[in-house]
Amino acid sequence: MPGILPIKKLLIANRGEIALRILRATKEMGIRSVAVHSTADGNAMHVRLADESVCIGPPSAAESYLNAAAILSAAEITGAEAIHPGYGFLAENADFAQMVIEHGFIFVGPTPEHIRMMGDKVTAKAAVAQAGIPTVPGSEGAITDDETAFATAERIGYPVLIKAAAGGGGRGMSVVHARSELAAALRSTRNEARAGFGDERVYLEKYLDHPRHIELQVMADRYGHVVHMGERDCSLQRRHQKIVEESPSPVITETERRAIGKTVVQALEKLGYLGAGTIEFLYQDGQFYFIEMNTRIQVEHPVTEMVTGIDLVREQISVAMGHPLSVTQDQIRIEGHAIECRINAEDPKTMIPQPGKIIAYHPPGGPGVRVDSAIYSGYTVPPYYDSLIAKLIVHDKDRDRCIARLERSLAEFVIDGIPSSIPLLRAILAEPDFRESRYDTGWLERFLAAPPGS
Amino acid sequence: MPGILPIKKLLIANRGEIALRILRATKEMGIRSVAVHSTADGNAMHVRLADESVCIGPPSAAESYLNAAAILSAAEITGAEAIHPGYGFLAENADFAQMVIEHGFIFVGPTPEHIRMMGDKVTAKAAVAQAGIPTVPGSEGAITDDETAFATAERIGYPVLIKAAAGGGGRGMSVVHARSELAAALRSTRNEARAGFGDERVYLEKYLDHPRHIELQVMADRYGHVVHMGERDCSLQRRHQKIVEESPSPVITETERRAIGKTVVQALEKLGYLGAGTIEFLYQDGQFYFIEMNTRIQVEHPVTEMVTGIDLVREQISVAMGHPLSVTQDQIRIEGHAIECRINAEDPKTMIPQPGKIIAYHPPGGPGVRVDSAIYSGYTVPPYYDSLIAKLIVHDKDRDRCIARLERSLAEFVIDGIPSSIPLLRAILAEPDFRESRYDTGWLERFLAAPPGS
Amino acid sequence: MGKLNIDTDYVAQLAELLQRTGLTEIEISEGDARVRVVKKPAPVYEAQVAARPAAAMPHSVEAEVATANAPDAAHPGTVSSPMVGTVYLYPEPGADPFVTPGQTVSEGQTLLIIEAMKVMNQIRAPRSGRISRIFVENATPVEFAEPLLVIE
Amino acid sequence: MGKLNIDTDYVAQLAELLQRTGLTEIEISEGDARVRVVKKPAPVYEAQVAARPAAAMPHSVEAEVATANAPDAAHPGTVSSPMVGTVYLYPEPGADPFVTPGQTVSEGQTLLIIEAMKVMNQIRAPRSGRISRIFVENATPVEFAEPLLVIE
Repeated sequence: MPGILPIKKLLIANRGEIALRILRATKEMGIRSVAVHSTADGNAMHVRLADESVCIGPPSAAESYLNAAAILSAAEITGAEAIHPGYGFLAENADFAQMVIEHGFIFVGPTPEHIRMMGDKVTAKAAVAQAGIPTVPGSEGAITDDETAFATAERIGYPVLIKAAAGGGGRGMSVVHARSELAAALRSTRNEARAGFGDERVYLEKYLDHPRHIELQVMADRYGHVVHMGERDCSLQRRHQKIVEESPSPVITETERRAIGKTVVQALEKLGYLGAGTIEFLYQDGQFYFIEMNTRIQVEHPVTEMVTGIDLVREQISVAMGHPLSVTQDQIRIEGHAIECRINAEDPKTMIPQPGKIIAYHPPGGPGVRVDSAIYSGYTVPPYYDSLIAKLIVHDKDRDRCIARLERSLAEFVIDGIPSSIPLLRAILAEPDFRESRYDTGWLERFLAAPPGS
Repeated sequence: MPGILPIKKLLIANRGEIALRILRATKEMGIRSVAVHSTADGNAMHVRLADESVCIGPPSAAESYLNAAAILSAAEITGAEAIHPGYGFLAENADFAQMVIEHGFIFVGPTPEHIRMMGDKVTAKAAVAQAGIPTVPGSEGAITDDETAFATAERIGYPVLIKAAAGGGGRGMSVVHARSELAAALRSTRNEARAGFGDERVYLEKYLDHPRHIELQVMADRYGHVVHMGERDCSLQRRHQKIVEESPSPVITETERRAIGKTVVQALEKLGYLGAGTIEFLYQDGQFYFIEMNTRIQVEHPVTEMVTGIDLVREQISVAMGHPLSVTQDQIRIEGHAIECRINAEDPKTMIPQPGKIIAYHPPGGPGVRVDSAIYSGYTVPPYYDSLIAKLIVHDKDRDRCIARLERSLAEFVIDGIPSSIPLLRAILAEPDFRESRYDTGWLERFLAAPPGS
Repeated sequence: MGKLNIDTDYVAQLAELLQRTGLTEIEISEGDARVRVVKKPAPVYEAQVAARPAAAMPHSVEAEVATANAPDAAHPGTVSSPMVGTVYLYPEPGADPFVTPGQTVSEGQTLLIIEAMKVMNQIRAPRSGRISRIFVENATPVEFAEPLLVIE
Repeated sequence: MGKLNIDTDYVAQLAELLQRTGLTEIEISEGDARVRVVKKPAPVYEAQVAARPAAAMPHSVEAEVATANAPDAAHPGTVSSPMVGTVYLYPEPGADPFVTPGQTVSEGQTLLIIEAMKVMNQIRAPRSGRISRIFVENATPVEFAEPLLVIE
């Protein structure tokens, strides 16, 4: 095929379960693998299973997994043709992607330009809005007079959020539920903003009080083809960390899926996107509002793999080589239901990371159960990195059966020696709110703040 | 629903991986489980995970897993409503099924009459032949004159097999490839038979010199509905023990699948069959020849589950309760390719069972990988029972990818402390004959007798 | 000081014996001569795995029974159930029990009845002695090999 | 007080016996003489897991390097690579090497060059001393923390 850049050897610039996930894809594709690792990860599963491995630095991520020069040197000395960044670390670092390309390697991901565009919230929002993706509506700029405020609020609909331009982290914001409250709220927020930040400019934005986090998985090739693979509902979050993800979302209709899917695909075709990506939305009352786009494979990609039967990492590597997408939009079907639970090495109550040695590890098996994990009996979870130690992904015909399967799998799962989030996950699954899909992005924090037993 | 006999508690009359498989189905269905076990299996995984367990006898299978009285007593004292026999042990014992029913329990399986019918090779062949299933053609009875022999051979086609009525185990048989050899072969086989068994009667049968073992999975409910779920190719056998099974068969066309499927479904509708069953065929040169019918779930059922997405054990229990089948024939689709490898606790060269203690166990994970196993690190494989310790089942888009995934999974699989058949499986997978689907039921024994390296 | 002689055959023989018997240590002394061979048992690990999943999993009837009776089950005078069934301590409702703790029984005497498959099986004393403990209650299920009572 | 004699042949014989028989300990005493040899049992579980998958899997560059250098890497005078790259022992092709085994070097003296990202990095002696060993070959890749040479 013309334009194909074959990859015979691929360097995996990551660690943990995603490094193993990429390694598995290379093995199945007949590609030789190079693992890179810090001195703390010499015994890591992906290092042991890789065809070659290179130690790139001390435990500190800044000097190892974020050390672009060491990673590129490792690619050079091993003769790898391509680098897969995984997620986190350098995955969304446009400069790194640029360096990879300039050194003559294939970067398994989008162009540096797209990474840069989506890495900045302002340019990202502007770019996708122009390409037709719905964003959170609000005032064009700072609001100085009440008339504009009334008109804007009327246009976007109540409740609205008044945000101080200089505010942040929840400060300098107030929610207005009706026109009668607007003028007073504007005055007090301006006063507060002037006193707090020395800047009285405020903006108006639509306020979402019970949004769900819904994201669309997309994949694009070099020939302008873009497909979406349905959505993932990742509303169960704590401090913006996703805990449980599912596909399809229990609140999205087939009509909504098709509509937002079409919008997103057309927008990415306009932008000329390449590779795997995720468009994240807040979803409330039947409307989607763009939050951000992730220009990489996501932690929760397996739920999409389970319902579509598509190997996303393989597809990523394949389009990076210049192959066209292996599927067209009309060949993609969402079948059954999949849920992923993230298992972290942490105290299930305080959620404080607890690295240490795993004395016994026994993952669940049987039908519809997938475990993505790089740990094993006798492995020591190092204290330097993320606390994610395993992902349990379960697939079944429908959501109820999927939850039942998840419960029996979590009950079978043995991780001993360090605490894990398994008890928390079992508690969440037992909640009627979860079983009946009544949750939004704030649910988990409310649940953790006041569990039913308290 | 009228006629539904709800099962709230089910007794699993088996051990090992199939007991765990059934247990997982009960958990997911919200049914309480009763494990029964011998004194050698007190630490077995299914015993630990069951809601209740009952020790039914000493290690000897005859006094425990084959001890119908003890199993029924266990069902009585625990208040179970149903008994699932698994495979092996009492699964195809019509008297046991009868006893189960007479004691007021639900037997998860077909009627005792069907078990009895299919348990006898002669009545089974007659029954299915009458119901329209193709059998191995041959003479109606003993052949006494050459004229009948010639006519029969002409009718069924050369090569033909002359079998002494009193022979067996490969003795008293000769293959005739052409008409010119028939008379002489008849004479010598008769003489041999008279000398060897004191009975000179011989039969004529079609000789299959390179058959594949192809079996059809069927499921039937109480309302006369029967569906088939495609075939499994289990041609890789040693001493009639299946080692590797796959679905779909690489040699069956969609047209053949539909035709034999229709034949089988119609036959079982005629017979009024209930529950899960497997019709085993020899297949050669585009023709199917009935061997036997297994009136139970099979070891290799997961490959069918992987390509159809149907949970066969759940379906078995569901139809036993009186529910109609959850799918109709036109809803069943064969998607992608699945292969199962049986991992035995045995010397990979001599294939002699090697029970003992498992020091380390780490199953493979990632996309498309399923492991059905009841072993764990620290578990001791007892010497009293079957040597099957794990089934690795892999699913992917097509056969080539499925093999690649299987290879990487087998390379990840760690079972330490006792030898296993993993090295043998890896050697089989590496063979061009396997990769190109060039194998029949004799291939594995030829391969084992003279491996390429020898 | 006398020279020490190693009888390698002797030690090898002991090693072989150790291997065959599954022992972990053999020590033989004769007069002031002493030979001791040791083979360290395999780890450690299994105990933890074995223990933990069970703890993490729902309790089984068997586990509870085992816990309750384990210390006594080891008693050499324990009479265990030869079958699965329902135990009866009385010949019929309202009657006196077959045996009571403290009672002396003679070999062959009926200790209790186990009903299995609608058949009443009389369980007889395997030896004479004094009933020191009865583990089972009337009309409750028993497993195979479950301790029934102790004859001392 | 008598002088203690060590009969090394004797101990070696016992060690060999231990090895051959798979024992972990042998103790022999005769009169007031006593000899006891012990061989610690094979590592506990994690070590086995650690060892087996690696053995079953394709060798990695790292594993091979580690095996070759492991004993010397522990030497306190070992100079390890501060980066990933390609090592050069000569300032230019055809020139004499920067250092050779047996040579005495002074602190700050260039030992070798590591090329990383097209940049030539001079690796200097952290202390004065004698080069006792060079582990790396010219124009070959090195990992982070890989032992380069030893200054004694």
